[in-house]
Parts: sequence; C-alpha cells; structure tokens
Amino acid sequence: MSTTTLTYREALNQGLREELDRDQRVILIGEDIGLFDGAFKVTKGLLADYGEARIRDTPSAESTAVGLGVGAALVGLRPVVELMTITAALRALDQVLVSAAQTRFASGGQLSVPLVIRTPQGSGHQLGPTHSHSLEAMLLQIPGLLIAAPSTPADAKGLLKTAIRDENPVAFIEHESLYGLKGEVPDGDVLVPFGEAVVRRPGQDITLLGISRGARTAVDAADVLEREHGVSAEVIDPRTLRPLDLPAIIASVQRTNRLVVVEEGWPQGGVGATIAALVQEHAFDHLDAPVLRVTGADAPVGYSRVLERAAQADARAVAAAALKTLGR
Amino acid sequence: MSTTTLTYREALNQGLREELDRDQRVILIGEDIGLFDGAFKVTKGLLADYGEARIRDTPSAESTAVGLGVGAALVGLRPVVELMTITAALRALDQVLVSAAQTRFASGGQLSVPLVIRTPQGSGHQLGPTHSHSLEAMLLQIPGLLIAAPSTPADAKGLLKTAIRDENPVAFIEHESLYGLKGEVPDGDVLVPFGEAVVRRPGQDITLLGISRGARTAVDAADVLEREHGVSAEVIDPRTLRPLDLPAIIASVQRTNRLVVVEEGWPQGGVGATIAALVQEHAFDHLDAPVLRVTGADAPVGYSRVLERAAQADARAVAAAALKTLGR
Amino acid sequence: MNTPVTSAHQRPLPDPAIAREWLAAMQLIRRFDERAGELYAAGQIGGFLHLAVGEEATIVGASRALEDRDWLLTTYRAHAHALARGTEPSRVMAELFGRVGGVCHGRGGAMHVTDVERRFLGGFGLVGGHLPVAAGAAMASTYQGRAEVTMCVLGDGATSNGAFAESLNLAAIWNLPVVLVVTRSLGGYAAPGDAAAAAADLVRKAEGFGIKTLACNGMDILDTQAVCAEAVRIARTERRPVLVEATNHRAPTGAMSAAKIKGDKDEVAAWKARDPLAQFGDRLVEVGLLDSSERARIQMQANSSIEQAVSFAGRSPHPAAGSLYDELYVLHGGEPGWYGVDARGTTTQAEVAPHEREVQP
Amino acid sequence: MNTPVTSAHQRPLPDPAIAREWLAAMQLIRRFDERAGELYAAGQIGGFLHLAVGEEATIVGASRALEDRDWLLTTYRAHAHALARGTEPSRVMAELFGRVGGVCHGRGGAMHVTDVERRFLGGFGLVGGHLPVAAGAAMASTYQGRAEVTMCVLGDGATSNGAFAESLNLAAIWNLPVVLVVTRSLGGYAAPGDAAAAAADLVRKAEGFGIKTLACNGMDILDTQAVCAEAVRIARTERRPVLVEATNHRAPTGAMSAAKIKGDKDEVAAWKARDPLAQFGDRLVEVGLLDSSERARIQMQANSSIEQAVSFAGRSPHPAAGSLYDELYVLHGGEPGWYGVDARGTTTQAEVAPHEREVQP
Ligand SMILES: Cc1ncc(C[n+]2csc(CCOP(=O)(O)OP(=O)(O)O)c2C)c(N)n1
Ligand SMILES: Cc1ncc(C[n+]2csc(CCOP(=O)(O)OP(=O)(O)O)c2C)c(N)n1
Ligand SMILES: [Mg+2]
Ligand SMILES: [Mg+2]
Repeated sequence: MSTTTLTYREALNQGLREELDRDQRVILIGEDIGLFDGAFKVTKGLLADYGEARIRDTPSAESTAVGLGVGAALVGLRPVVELMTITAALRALDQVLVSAAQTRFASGGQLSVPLVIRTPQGSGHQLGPTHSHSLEAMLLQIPGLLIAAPSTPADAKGLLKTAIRDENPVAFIEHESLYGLKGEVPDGDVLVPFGEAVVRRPGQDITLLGISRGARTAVDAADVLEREHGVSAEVIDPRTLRPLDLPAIIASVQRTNRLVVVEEGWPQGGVGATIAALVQEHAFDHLDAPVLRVTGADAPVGYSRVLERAAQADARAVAAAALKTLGR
Repeated sequence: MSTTTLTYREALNQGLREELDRDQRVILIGEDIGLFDGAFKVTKGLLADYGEARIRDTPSAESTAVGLGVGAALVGLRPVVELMTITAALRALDQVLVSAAQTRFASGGQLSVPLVIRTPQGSGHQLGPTHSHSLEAMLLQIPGLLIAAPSTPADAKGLLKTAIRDENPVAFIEHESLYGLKGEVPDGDVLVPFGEAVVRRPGQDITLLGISRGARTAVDAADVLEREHGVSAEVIDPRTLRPLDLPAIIASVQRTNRLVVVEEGWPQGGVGATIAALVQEHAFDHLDAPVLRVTGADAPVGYSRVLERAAQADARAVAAAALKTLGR
Repeated sequence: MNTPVTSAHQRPLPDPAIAREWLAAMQLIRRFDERAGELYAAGQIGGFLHLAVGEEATIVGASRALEDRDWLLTTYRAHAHALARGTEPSRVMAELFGRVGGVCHGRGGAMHVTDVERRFLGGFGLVGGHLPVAAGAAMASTYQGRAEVTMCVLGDGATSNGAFAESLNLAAIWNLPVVLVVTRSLGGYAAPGDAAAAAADLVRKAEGFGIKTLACNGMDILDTQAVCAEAVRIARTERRPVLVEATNHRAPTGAMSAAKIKGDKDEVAAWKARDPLAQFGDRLVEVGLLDSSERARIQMQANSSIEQAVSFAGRSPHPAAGSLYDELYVLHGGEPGWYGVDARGTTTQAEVAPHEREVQP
Repeated sequence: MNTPVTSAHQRPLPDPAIAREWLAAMQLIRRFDERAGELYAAGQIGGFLHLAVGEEATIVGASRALEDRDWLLTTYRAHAHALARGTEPSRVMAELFGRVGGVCHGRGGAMHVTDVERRFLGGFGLVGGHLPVAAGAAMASTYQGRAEVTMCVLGDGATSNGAFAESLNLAAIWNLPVVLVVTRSLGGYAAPGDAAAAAADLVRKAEGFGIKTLACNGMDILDTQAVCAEAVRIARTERRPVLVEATNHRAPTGAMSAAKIKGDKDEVAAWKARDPLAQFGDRLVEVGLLDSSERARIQMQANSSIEQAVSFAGRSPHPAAGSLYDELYVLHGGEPGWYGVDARGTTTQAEVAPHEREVQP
C-alpha cells in the first residue's frame, strides 16, 4: 500500500475530493466552505474544482444547513455539511437529533439519511470559552447517529470516506489542533471501517484509551510512563464512538487490568464516563483499580493560555492518573 | 410544618405564585404560558392574576426565549423561562450553554445570570419519537448550569423556589408523567436546598439511585424486591444533578456495596454512566458487584405503546438488575 | 389584501369526475378525523392527535396542485395529508393505533405519518422543523436536473421561528423550487398572541425575504387548488420559491385532539356555515354536478372505507417489544444493536394494556 | 436608498470639544488595533482577534448616541466597543494578553470584553447570539419603568441567522426599546455570498417585521452619530425597536486578525481615501476646529495611552492555574468546586510559555 505524507487537513481534503469524484451525489454544504476554503481550509480549492452546484456556501444558519442536508439526503443525494465549530453545531442539534437521527426509525424504515456532518472541536489556540468546546458526548447521547473522531491523517481520510458511503447519518468530529498534524496516508481508495478500535501502542501494564486528540495525549503519556517509570502502557484509539468497539477495549483491559480514559470534553455526562461504566460492567473482575478519567476541566475553557492549559487533559495528568491506578 | 395535598403540577404553580408574590423581579416567559395556561397547565391562572407584563407569552422561538431570559437577568430581573418540551430546549442549547452558563466565567465574574429554565421531559403518553425525550444528560455536560429534577410534589415546589432565588442559571427538569402525581406539600415558604440527596426508602442490601421519574421507579422496584425476594433496597433520589450529592451516594454504597442507577434517558453519555464512573472511582473497594444501569433503551421512543414501554426503564427491569447485582 | 376570508372570486369547477374525487377526498379525511377523535377519546389512539376538521379544503386543494413526482412535507397534522396523497386509510389508521400494519409500523404515530412511495416525506413533530428539510429536498431536485417541486405545509405559528426566516432566505438566494403553504388559522387551536402578532403581516414578512407570495381562501378548495397550482407552476418553471397563505377556520373543537365540534351555539353555527366540505358539496349539488344520492354515496363510501380502516387497524398486531431496535440503523451486514451498546442488563417486557391518559395539552 | 455609500448630506459638526473627543476616541481605537495586530503577530495576543480598522466611525458614532444609563452589546469585535464606551485601554489590552489585570481577568479574551460598570454587556462570540439577550435587556428596562435603551451592534452576516428574525419579531410585537446597528461590510473580511445575498435587502427585510429602519454612512462619524441618536431617541421615547444600517468599508487587511493594511495598491488607495479617521480629522482641520499640532497631540496621546496599556498588560500577572474554577458559579457560602464533581484525579500544571500558533482562519 503506497502512502503519502499529508496533514490531517490535506487528508480530509483528499478524502472529500475522492468521494466527489467517485459519486456525483456527493455535495458539500456549509458556511464559507467555498470562497473562503472553509474556516479551517479543509475545503481548499473545491469550489474552483467542483463548482457552485456541488460546493454550496451557506449563510450563517446552522440548523438550516443540517436540515437542508437531511432533505437532500432524503431525495437521493449524499450531502456533507460542514459546521464551523461544534458550538455552532449546538444550534443545529434539533435537526441532528430529530431530522437526521430519528427519521429512519420514525418512518418505520421507509426513509434513510445518508448525511455527514463535519465539525471541528477542541481547545488549543486560545479561542476562549465560546470557541473551544469538545462536545462529542452530547452527540453520543443520540441513538441513530454514528460518530467518528479521527486522531490521525490516515484515519481522517479513511473514516471520512466510510462516513460518506454509510447509509446512516454520521457526525464527523475533527480536532482544530490536529489540522496541521502530518502523517502517512494511504493513497487512493482506502477505507477505515467503523467500529474497529486500533492499538496505537501495545503494552501490558495498563490500558490508556484516548478520544479524538486524547488518543495522541495518551501516546505521549505512554512515552512518559515508559521513559520515566518503566511502565508499559497500551494505547487504544476507538476511532468511532458509535459504533464503539467495546470488545477490543474489554480484551485489552482483561490483559492489563487497568484503564485510564482520556478525553477533552467535560467530565459530567462525558464519553469517558460511559466507557468507565461499560468497562466496570463487563470486566468488573478483571479490574485491579478503578477506571480513572482524565478529562477537560469541569469549567469553561479560559482565554488565558494558563487557564486554557490548566483545563486540558494533558499527558502529565494522564501519566499521573496511570501511576495512581498502578498504586504508585 | 403544615402540609396540603397537591399534585406536582399544582405544587409548581404554587411555587411560582409564591415567588411572583415575594419578588417583583420574577417574571415568566414562554410559549402559550399565558392565555393557554402552559402546555401542561403549570402556569394556570397566572396571566389573570399577575398580568401581561409579568407573564409573557412568546411565539415559537426557543433560543430567543432563553436569550431573552438571559438579557433580562443581566439587567436585574429573575426570569423563569418555560420551554414546552425538552426537545424544544435543544433549539436553545446555544443560548443555554454560551449565554446562560458561561457568561459569568467569560466576564470574569462581572455578570451573573439568575435564570430558571423550566422544561418537561419524559415518555409515558405515546407522544412518539419527537416528544418523549429525556435529555438531562446533555444539560449535565454544561459547567455553570445547575440542574434540578424533582420527583415529588414537595420537591417540585421546594426546589423551584430555591432555583428562582439562586444567582446561577438553573435548568429545572419536570417530568410529563408526574404532573398528576399527588403528594403532601409543605405550606408556605419552605425551600429544598440544592445538592442534598434524599433517602426515599431506607435499606441495607443494595442501593437504587433514581433520577427524575426514575426515583419513583426505583421505589416501585424496591417494593418488588422486598415483597418478592426479601431484599432490602435503599432508594436515593439526588434531586439535583449539579450540584450532585456524591457524599450521600458514596455513603450509601459503602453500606450496601451495590448500586443500580435508574434513568429514563439514553445510556450513552448518560447521567447513570457518570454516577457509575464516579462511584467505582470513589468506592471501588466497597463494590461487591459492578454498578448496573437501567436506562431508557438506546433507541428513539416508539409511538406504539408496546415500543414505548419496551424502551422505558421499568421497575421489573430495575428489580432484575438488582438481583443480578446480588448474584441471584 | 393579505388576509382574504372569502375567495377572490368564484372559481370555475374542474371536470365533474375531478370535482367528485376532490369531494370524496375531503369527505374521507373528515370521516377519518371524526372516527379518530372518538377512538382517541376511547384510548385506542394515543399521544397527540392534531385533527384537521375545517382544513380539508386546504389539505386536499394543496395536494391536488401537485404531480405524483412532487414531494410533500407537513407538520404533525400528517395523517390528513397522507390520506390526501392517496395512502390507504387502513395503513394510516393502523399507524394511529400503533400497529405493525401502520405506514410507519407503529413507530411514528399520527405526527410522523410518512409514505415515501407517494413522495410524502412526512410528518414532522417540531414546529418549523421541516422547513429546512423541504428546502434541501427542493435543492436536490434541481441538482439532479429534475423538474420536481417540493411543497411544505406549515402553520402560522411556525413563521415566528428562526427556521422560517433561515429557510426562506436560503430558498430565495438559491432559487429553490419550494412552495410553502402557510395555514393561517383564524379559529380552533392556535396561539392567539402569536397568530395575531406574527402572522398579521405574513405577506409583508415573506416579501421582505424576496419571496413571491400568493393568498387563498383555505376554506374553498377551488381557490386553494387554483392558487397552489399557480404557485407550483411558478416554482416548477421559474425554479424559485413561492409562499401561499391559506386562511383557515379550523373547527371550534376546543382541543386539538377532539373531533366533536363544541363551543357556544353561535360559534358552532358560524363555523358550520363555513364548513369547507359542506360548502363544496352544496356547490356541486347547486350546479347540478352531484345529486343528493351521489353525495350520500360518497359519504357512505368514506364511512365504509374508514370502518374498514378501523377494523384493519384493530386486527393488526402490536409491534413486538423485541423489535425496539429495528428500523433505526441501516445495517451493513452488521447485527441489529451493533451500533449501540445497550446498557440495560435486563429488560422485562411489561404486559401491555391500554393505559389511562393524563390530561394533555 | 437602502445602501448609502456616502452620507445623505454633510452633517453639522458638534461643539469643538465634543468633536475633538470623538476624534480622540477613534484615534485611540485605531492605535489600539495597530498595536494589537502587531502583538498578535508576535504571539503576545492569542485566539481570534477581529480588528475594527475602518469601523471606528461606526463604533464611536453609535456609542456617542447613547447615554450612560443605556446598555450596549456587540459581537466578538468587543475590544473596540469597550474603548468607545470608556473602558481603560490598559484593562482592555490586559484582557487581550490574558492577564488578571484584564477587564474579564483574562478569562474571556477579545471576543468577550465586558465592562458592566459602563453598562457594556460584552462581547458575544456566536454570530447573532447576542440579539435575544439584547431584546431581554430592553424588556427588563421597560419592565422596571426605566427609560433606558439597549443598543445591539451586529454584522450583516448575522441577519441571515434565525436569531435575527426571532429577535426582530419579538422586539416588534413587544415594542422593545432596542436599537440594532447592523454593520454592513462592503470590504474586508466578510462572507461575500452571504453579504451580497442576505443583506442586499436588509431594509426591506427588517421592515417586513414591522421595524422602523434608518440608514447611515458608517464611514462618517457625524452621519452615524446623528442617525443613531435619532434611533435612540425613537426607541427611548416611543418604546419601540429601530434598526440602523451602517454601511462600512472595513480596511483591506486580508485577514481578520492582522491590522496591517495590505491588498493591491488601488484597493489600499481607495480605502485610504475613505479612512473614517483621516476623513474626520481632515474635516476638523478644514473648518478650523483643529490645527495640525492639536491633531498630532491627539495622535500622540493615543499612542502613549496605548503604550501604557501594552506595558500594563505585559506586567500584569497570568491568572493562576488554580483559579480555573473561580468566577464560574455564584457560591452561596459553598466552596469553589462544590457545583461540579471534577473527575480529574490529578492535574499537573504544565509550564506555560508562548506556544506556536497553527494557521487560523
Ligand atoms: C418546537 C415545538 N414547540 C412546541 C410544540 C407544541 N405545539 C404543537 S402544535 C403547536 C402550535 C403551532 O402553531 P402553528 O404553527 O400555527 O400550527 P397549527 O396552528 O397549524 O397547528 C405547538 C406550539 C411543537 N410541536 N414543537
Ligand atoms: C455561530 C457562529 N458561526 C461561525 C462563527 C465564525 N465567524 C466569526 S466572524 C464571522 C463572520 C460574521 O459576519 P458578520 O455577521 O457580517 O459580522 P462582521 O462582518 O461584522 O464580523 C463568522 C462566520 C461564529 N463566530 N459564530
Ligand atoms: Mg396556527
Ligand atoms: Mg459582515
């Protein structure tokens, strides 16, 4: 399999291009995605190459952008809607839940909604309390909605292609601080399946599970643990939250008997809480210590870089939690 | 303390009246709350008694109703906004999170938002997939937002009065199937503090924790357990989810060594998951079995009464989970 | 005039067969509502039931302006639109009974009645929630190079919601072939503050967005059909949005869910004099297009068709509790339930019996 | 005319002292932005920084139409409005530095600058998100029997959002004393499709909601102040909403966050000929209200005030990492943190150093 070094941003752009080339039904909808190449430049050049009919700049109208995608999906297209930030996505949550996620069920299976909603999230650029949210846990609540949260350029492309081909609505959560990240990306039509976790780093003493950028934080923490404490940590990246590859998580915990979950979102009602609950439920007798969570602080993200950092789930905090779990 | 038998609905109405009488700054805002007495008749008679300036019928504009409440709160009022259903509240989530919950933080403590957002939730009347949601877990995500979820008429009144007097924004979650429930309600100015769980039924063998109507389901389950299995279950109703009375929950689990959480909302990213995560974290060595959750099904609520019931967290399911936890 | 309560002029009648078909469709919806109201009171139908008594001319008139290839979306008052579009009454009634024979297999109920074969996309429960979806459908038709039109029926209350403005704006700037039919209620269940304040200048509001606007007497099927047909023609040929304001007197039923006409004598009499079904039937008789036995036959046919529907619905089985997770995901060879991790250790299937209904709005 | 690019007529000048104060306020904002742009490029200021170069006449003109008792809300371009309202530049700059000396103690940043003492409610990050909040403030003033007015400044892009329509509708039906100042950008950072399509008929759109509308040349402080003052007068005395469309040429800065004027020569020259600060200064000189030494003194005062601000900001300490949970809840004698159960077992306070900035929109 040949690969090319691309940024996460370029990998997404390549994935979009390949799907636009492959399937005329694919169209892109979003604020500033055309003339401005997207708020984070993910859709760079697409307007010039695919034209206005397929790359549709919307006004600032988030709920309508999603509803529009739902309508187009019902009538035969495969729209990809970009919402500028996950906070803007809050304004569309009625459409995400009611129109996108529930319509198949409510219609008794008559309708389906092959729609992708792309949205970036996360802190890291001092964007302050309103633009630094990580809200995947709110979306995780919604049955009917698949969720992908890639942490590498290869997964960004491969999961996006899978999302576009899926018959179900998919929330595709990108991370603002990963757009510049480089990595090897398979050339051509390589898909990453949903519901298959990946081991980012094998290990025996403890499992670290990281969500979105948390997967990278977990790898950094594993390095610290190895280097400074001689602890061998296994890092799992679930890649999709719905479906969730619970068997892979359980299998790892059954070997290591310890788990720390890393997420950037808020702790109450978070993804980590769900994973902790599931793991203690399914592997109670294998756990030698409580599942710990290292999450974003239970507070807004402050603009000050000190406050922003203090609110983040960082590698040192993960390493510390891991050591605590190991009784050290 | 003298009491009167009132329905949950009447208790809420009484609470609103007492606060309207006590404090001229209290005003009510919401769709159909005036001329129609509110979708669930909670605001019955208030328009006639307090007038249009204080009981404000809005058009169907959910996000604006909340934003309006925030603005009025910033300028010195204590608004109570009613949203017709928690699903309608989804449309206001941007205002709830950004304007209501984060403004104090973002302004460096200059501003505060003494606002109450009342909204009913829950299944039970075959309202189908769009009108049967239980979404407290999404709101639980939000730091800065307090959450009350009363399960009795007395708490409905007492918590509502506390909510109105609190300087922080409060999401006040009512349950559609509890409005007709009768109970003894203290007369006059009796407040129920936030952050104090209550034991609905003492017991030794297992702790059942129920949220919103789940607290009643838990009591029913405890009856079944006692009657049919000789199991003594303690039922805890946290009453407020933020602040959460974790010490009371931990104390109970330290005695019973077993916990089942009952909620009607969806399991992924749910409140029960958070409580399970917290309890295994804080009382790992006291748990003799995994914390189990009995939640609403991980699916929309079907209109069919069979499907609606099948999706509910019911007392038999709770009893069964409790027995499983007890190894029986 | 923005708000006609009578038709602009007496519209010419269509071919006799067509006129009779329109009357029959209105009669069918009326009878359906009458029986559904009774069955709701009896607890056979649950949830919210938004009846359409008094709206038959609007519903049938609008639907008869469409071709088969056109798409239709509406509010929670979806059962009536499905009937107008030709869905078998049995499958609609079975949906209201919550049975597997229902058009949505009992999963959606009255508010979500959908019939994709007839390009009826449903049935939306949230006020204004279907507006952007309709815009998207219209966009897709144009993208696919098809001359289809999308019709979206909404209430006046929805015009105060941001979804209305956002969708109108998009429809205008993107030239979407969507026809918005706004039912402006002058009677029955409506939020008075809202209707009065927000919809008074609906035409001005819509034109503020650069949308072509037409008005019709929603109590007159001829006027409604003619105006909607003109709107559809404009949308189809000029590929741009049109808004039709259909003024309407819903019956004074007191509650949205009870078909029985009540209220004080004068109110009832006033409404009866406006009853769109009676009016249209009378006109057909007047001009000699229908005799009283034919009229009776149409009524009887509606009655018997609805009785059959009730009987079908009553015999149709309840969905199995175990089918809870079906028809939620499109499974790619995966297993049902694969997409979720159900935390519920044990689910007991409680016995199912008609349960008492709490007072509902 | 909906879209004046020049003033309706040459407005008379106010008292000399007032005219000079206006010029000084514009100069202060300009200088602040120039320095802030440099400091942003140097990594001293983070996040999104929406500069106001070219908007000074609109910002100062609108603010000088208000009395002290009136309320003001704006978008993410909040630092400039705070300066116009009289907040000390040091406390604004310190906010952009993210320091405890900042008006929001470094928690909010440029987008959330707020000064409640001056009745400036901030600084809202989401497009259109402040509109209902402004409506609520206006409602509260009336409820309290106070003749205050609320002014809400927004961009043309926000007029496509549902929040705009919902708030306008409410303001109209409830007669709220709110003045909406819409900055219609004809240059600089703007979503072109949006601005062109949605705001072209802004006046018609607003009037569709029954809102009184005025227009001004946002590049001319005299016109802006006069028109906004008239709007405020109507809102205050007639207790109803007014929308002012202020047409504006933001400087061709290329990116929202860089103050340096760039673009091709002609574009820059065209903008410079329009520069609201230069224009107003020239006019004052022309009519003999200002001589060149006074003008230079005003510039120097702005410069030195901003240098003091930069120096104050640089010296102000970073908030302590441990203050993370402060100023979030109003605690009723409870402890900080009581309202949340922080799941984070261990928080290490990473060393804080200026970090590299990823390319941002
Ligand atoms: C978002 C939302 N809020 C509230 C409701 C409850 N509700 C059901 S019908 C109705 C009245 C809507 O009025 P209008 O849009 O005029 O429709 P119509 O009169 O045709 O029923 C309301 C508020 C709802 N369905 N959705
Ligand atoms: C809900 C939301 N979506 C996207 C953004 C990103 N954003 C920041 S400025 C801006 C342009 C808004 O244009 P306009 O309302 O005209 O304001 P102005 O030109 O005055 O900045 C956008 C889209 C945001 N702040 N909020
Ligand atoms: Mg209506
Ligand atoms: Mg603009």
